[in-house]
Amino acid sequence: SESSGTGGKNTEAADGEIDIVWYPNESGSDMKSSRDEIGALITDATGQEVKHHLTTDYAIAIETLVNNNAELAFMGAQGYIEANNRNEAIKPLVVPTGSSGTLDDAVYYSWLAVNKDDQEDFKEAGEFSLDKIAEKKMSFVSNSSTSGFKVPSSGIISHFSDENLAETDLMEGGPLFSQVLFGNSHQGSAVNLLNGNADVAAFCDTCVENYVEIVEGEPNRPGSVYRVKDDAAEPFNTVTGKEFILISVTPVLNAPFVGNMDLLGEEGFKKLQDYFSADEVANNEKIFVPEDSGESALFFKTGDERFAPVEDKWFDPIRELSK
Amino acid sequence: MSLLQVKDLNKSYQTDTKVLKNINFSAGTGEFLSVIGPSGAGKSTLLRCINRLVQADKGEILFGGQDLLKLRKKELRAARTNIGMIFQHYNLVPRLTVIENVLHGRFGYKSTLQGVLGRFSEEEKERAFYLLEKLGIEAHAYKRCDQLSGGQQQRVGICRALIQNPKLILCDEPIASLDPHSSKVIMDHLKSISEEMGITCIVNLHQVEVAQSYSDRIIGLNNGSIVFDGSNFQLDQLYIKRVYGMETRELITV
Amino acid sequence: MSLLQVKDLNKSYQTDTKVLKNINFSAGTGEFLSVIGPSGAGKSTLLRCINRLVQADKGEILFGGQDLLKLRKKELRAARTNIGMIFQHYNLVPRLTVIENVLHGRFGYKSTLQGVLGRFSEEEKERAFYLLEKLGIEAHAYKRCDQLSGGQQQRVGICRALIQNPKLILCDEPIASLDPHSSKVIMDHLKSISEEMGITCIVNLHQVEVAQSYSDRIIGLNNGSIVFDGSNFQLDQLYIKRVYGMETRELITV
Amino acid sequence: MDSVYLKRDKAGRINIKAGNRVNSVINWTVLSLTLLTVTAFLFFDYTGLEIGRAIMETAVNLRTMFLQPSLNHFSWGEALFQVGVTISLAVIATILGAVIAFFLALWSAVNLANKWVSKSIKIFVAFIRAVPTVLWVLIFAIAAGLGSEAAILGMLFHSIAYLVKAFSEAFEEVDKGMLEALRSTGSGWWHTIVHAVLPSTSTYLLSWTFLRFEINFSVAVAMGAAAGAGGIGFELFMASGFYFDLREVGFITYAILLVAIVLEVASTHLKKRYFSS
Amino acid sequence: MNEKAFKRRKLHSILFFLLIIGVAFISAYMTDFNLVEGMATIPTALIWMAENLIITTDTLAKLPKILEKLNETIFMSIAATTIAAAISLFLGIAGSTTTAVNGFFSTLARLIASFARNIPVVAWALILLLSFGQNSITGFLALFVGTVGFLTRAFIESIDEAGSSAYEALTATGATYFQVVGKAIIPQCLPQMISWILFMIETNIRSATLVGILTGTGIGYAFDLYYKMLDYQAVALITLLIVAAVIIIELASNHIRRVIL
Ligand SMILES: Nc1ncnc2c1ncn2[C@@H]1O[C@H](COP(=O)(O)OP(=O)(O)OP(=O)(O)O)[C@@H](O)[C@H]1O
Ligand SMILES: Nc1ncnc2c1ncn2[C@@H]1O[C@H](COP(=O)(O)OP(=O)(O)OP(=O)(O)O)[C@@H](O)[C@H]1O
Ligand SMILES: [Mg+2]
Ligand SMILES: [Mg+2]
Repeated sequence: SESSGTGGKNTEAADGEIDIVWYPNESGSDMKSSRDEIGALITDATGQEVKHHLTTDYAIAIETLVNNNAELAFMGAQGYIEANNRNEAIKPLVVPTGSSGTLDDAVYYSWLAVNKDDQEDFKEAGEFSLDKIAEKKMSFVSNSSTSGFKVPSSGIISHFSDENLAETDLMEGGPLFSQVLFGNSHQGSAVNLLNGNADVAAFCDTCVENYVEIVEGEPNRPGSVYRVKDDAAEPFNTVTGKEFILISVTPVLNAPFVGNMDLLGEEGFKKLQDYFSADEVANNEKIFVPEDSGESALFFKTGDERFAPVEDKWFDPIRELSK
Repeated sequence: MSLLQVKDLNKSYQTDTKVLKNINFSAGTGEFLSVIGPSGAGKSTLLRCINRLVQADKGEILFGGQDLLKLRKKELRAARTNIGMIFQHYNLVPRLTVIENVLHGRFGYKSTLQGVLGRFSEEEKERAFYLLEKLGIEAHAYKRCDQLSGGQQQRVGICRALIQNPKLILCDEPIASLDPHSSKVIMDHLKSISEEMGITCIVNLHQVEVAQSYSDRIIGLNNGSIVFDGSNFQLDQLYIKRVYGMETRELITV
Repeated sequence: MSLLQVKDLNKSYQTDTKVLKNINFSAGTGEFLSVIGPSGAGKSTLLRCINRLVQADKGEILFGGQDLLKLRKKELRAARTNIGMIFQHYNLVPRLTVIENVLHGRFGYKSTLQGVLGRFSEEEKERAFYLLEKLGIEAHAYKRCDQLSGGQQQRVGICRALIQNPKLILCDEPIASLDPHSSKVIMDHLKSISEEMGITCIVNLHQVEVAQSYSDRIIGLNNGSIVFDGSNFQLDQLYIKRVYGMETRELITV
Repeated sequence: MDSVYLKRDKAGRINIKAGNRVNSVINWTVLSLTLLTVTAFLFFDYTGLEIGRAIMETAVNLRTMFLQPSLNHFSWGEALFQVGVTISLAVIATILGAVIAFFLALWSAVNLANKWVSKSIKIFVAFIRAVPTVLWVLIFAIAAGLGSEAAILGMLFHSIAYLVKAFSEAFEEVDKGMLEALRSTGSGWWHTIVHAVLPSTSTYLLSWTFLRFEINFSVAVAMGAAAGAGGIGFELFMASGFYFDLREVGFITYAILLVAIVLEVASTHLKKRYFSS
Repeated sequence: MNEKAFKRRKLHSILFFLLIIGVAFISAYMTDFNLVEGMATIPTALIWMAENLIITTDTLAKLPKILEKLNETIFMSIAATTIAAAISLFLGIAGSTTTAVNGFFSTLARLIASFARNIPVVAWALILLLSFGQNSITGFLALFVGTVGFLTRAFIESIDEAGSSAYEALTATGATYFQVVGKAIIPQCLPQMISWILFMIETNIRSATLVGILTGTGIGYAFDLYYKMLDYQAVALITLLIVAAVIIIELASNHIRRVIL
């Protein structure tokens, strides 16, 4: 059964249901088939019904898991770390890999982009320099986003290390930027840039790939230029044909499925991990949807993508960012 | 010549029931005329037809030679300045001061702008005070109307009507909400207005005895028709029965 | 022996002004007693002190031997069942039916639960109908009270008081809001209640003439003190002046 | 000679205003609100605002939204179901709220209850009312887990606070004479409540409750959007915040508007029917 | 009404109650709501609040920034309410049955009010945010629309209530429409209207939280930021400040109301 936020009980493990929480990004109805397929997988593994909880809010998703109100969640790396900080029993289960089928390329990319026409403003001696983003209007995704805030902001903070900035300083105009906007989604952040509300924007590659095409350079390289497709859907419909250029690209660890050890138990956790990482799942076209199918889904198959078990340690690079 | 002449007046609110049926009467200058009748007889409707707060269906209302029913909007405004009205529930603006309420009676003489800005001449204000004094409430001139007793409020209502310099005053049960003493004060004032200023007064009343002791003439209405029209001493038990549909001993008169 | 005896009753709302000053009087069984006096004299306060809707400051109210002022909550409830009250504005629950309003008079005899559930015995209902019939409004038994005329509502009020089987009925200006005919009907009913049923009636009245024509005895209040206590024919112009502080010709009596 | 009561201003003209406290407070209030409004516009943060372009775009967006509504991410059936969920959230919060508020209001009406009990309830309720509903919902969502309970409890708190105020005011307006009349027959407290207070205020109570239901419906929409409480509000949030699909937003807005207007017409009708005495 | 109709009325009340209970059960089923479990979460929630919503001295360091946001919200609410009131005054006069010029304008005014009130604020926030960007004007406009809707309805009722009696009396003296409206209706209704305006300012500060979350302005924005960072101490501080602001304004407006009404 599916519920958009409603219907969750104070679930203890004993109620014979597995509750799984989805982040807002995965809560759209076009992701429903993916969610249902994963639900079926969990039912196979545990013999229990699965109840999906859709959210509009990161904090609620995290707290639901932390307060033992759900067994499983699919959340960003940053969210996992928060959850793990608040409750030791929250552990990573599996992570979708890159096309190599290993954890090595289980990453996506966080971009800092500027409008192509303004690129000279951000160059020093012909090279892009982060120094030039000071005093500009900045757009992030949301302060709970890994690739849309956490990663770029920590990059910026370490770049301006002399100025002794804190994360909260980047959330509003003043210390570094003249103004800070939040697009509330990666698309929104990109649009903030393209319609001129912001001079620099942070967003991730996969989140806008449906709307833009590369026109210069290689994917995910600073200096590459992307153009909004002429038939791009909202919210890009007012900025079609506009071009932006990447000034900084940072890889970000893929989002994990995480489980609550207290509710699942060692054994249940292990069993789920095995089920998820099985070859059948990797070959299930409803979970890893072929890229050319034109369907929307959570995970796509371009090479050997699969779910791989993962340890808490793997997320240390993200932890480092906050330090 | 009579100041007001009502000819063949007819009125119905719903199409089926007639509230006023062929009303004919006239009132001379300075006359004090009472209208009595049981509840629902059409007393209020009659008064309100005269100054066209209610639209009559048929008939003529000649006032100073003009047929009021034929007047256009602007002419009607002008005609209404000559007709004051006094209400059972006073109909003042409770939050405003006494003097403001009295001056409201002058709007008919002003352009919209003058009125909205509240420009009143010194003579008008003096006249307002003169009237308040005459009715014995000048002490309350700067009080809000909702702080006055019923009788005092009714006197403000009378002042508002008088400042219009009307030729005719219509009173719809002016003392029905008042205690005996205040009632007497109000009736005495109305009487002196008609006698001293020569203003015609038409007064709806519930109390037969009051009507008899104050009026020059009484009109008895029953079910929309005039069933009595004569001087007060002509109104005997028989006519009272005709007006009210029951014997006097079944009424606590006064 | 008198049913009610009021001794040295004193009452003030604010500490400084006394509304009732040393009131002494008594009323016998079946007596019809009117209280007259100008506005603010303390008529209403007097009645309300008797059944303790208002707390008196000092004095005794002996009712059937008990001092009402000394009763505790529960005893007071029991005592109140013996005292009916009739109000100027009827004080019915307008949205309920006539018969429901009448039956409200029986709550004093019921436990909380019985009363809340609205359980009434068949005898009680029959008695209610009997009373409605006696006052000529049984046809309206199932109408909502707000659909009745003032006079009819007051008769419902009387029924509500009578169904209590009271020994005493207090009436605070029962006819002040009524038209002449209804007033007469109500006063006639009250009179017959005291005569036929032997229930003592104390009636506050504004109209001297009404008081004179109905009462066995009249009490005149002025400014919190009794200034007249005697039979109706003893109340002459002089006393009226003393009660009202002005001449009769300054009043519209009745 | 002027009457002693006549007042003149400095220019010798006759005053007609009372110059009392009420008028000065009214004038003062209007003046300070005007000044504050002007100040507000001076202090506002206008970053990124291009008024001309913004208005043009708003017009375009409104046209897309209202003239080309369509459903792209879910079906009619689901839309209907989600509207049903939102209405249900509002129904439960309203019904529970009304029942609880009824009793609290009895004890907080000064003409029916003890002065101190009344004061305490009123202060407590004022505090709850001051906390925005969305905060209650978010707090419950975190503490009690995702689900209708959080949303409903959050809305319930506010509904109770609002209705206690409305109900107790209705009770306080009950004709004093009526209560006295019953008291003078020897009736007890509960008798008076059930047979006099309740019948004479029931239409007010109903109409306030209905009004709260209208409010709760729009709150339920907003909570679905802001706190993931589900229902059509959640779909609205996804359509606007994640898909930026104005056409779908338009469709959902029409659906909500339809329900809201039906509710409003129903409540006006109820009022007309029961209040025009 | 006869005895039968009387019995029928009783039956109707019982049916009405059964209907309500039925609707409640259907709704509970639709939303998967369990009253007992719901009530059981209240203590959990209270404990959670007691544990997490603590204001520490660390939090107080954020106070100046939060106060700045609160200030923006208060100004936003006042400006939105006052300007909405000016417009609602016209709509209210046009919409009230006492002062209506004609049926067309009356219906139009009511229709505008109804739309303004019922279009969900979420939708407005989106539209405005897309074109006006993330600044005070967006929040101001989002509050403004709903306020026009609400105040128009309230003003219509105030004017209707102020009654036709003075209107009638002034018409009878020969006064024009604008004289009557300007000199009788408005002075009479003004205190009532001011009371509504004050009420609306208070309400708007509360709804500014939601509007702020949706449009990224004012105190709601600050709330959202800290909430998403799971910084519940700051959330508690913000909540407390909102409560304080609302209560202060409520007290002030109660005071004004007591004097003018
Ligand atoms: N605005 C109205 N619309 C419809 N019917 C009306 C209206 N005003 C009065 N009536 C009806 O017209 C009839 C006469 O009413 P009117 O008010 O003129 O009587 P009245 O003699 O003044 O009675 P009362 O002594 O009670 O004031 C009544 O039957 C009344 O119901
Ligand atoms: N609840 C109250 N609180 C304070 N003062 C009161 C209260 N009730 C009455 N009074 C005052 O007590 C005095 C007597 O009032 P009461 O109502 O008993 O007079 P009354 O003779 O019944 O007058 P009326 O004929 O107007 O009904 C008046 O001065 C009145 O203002
Ligand atoms: Mg009349
Ligand atoms: Mg009295």
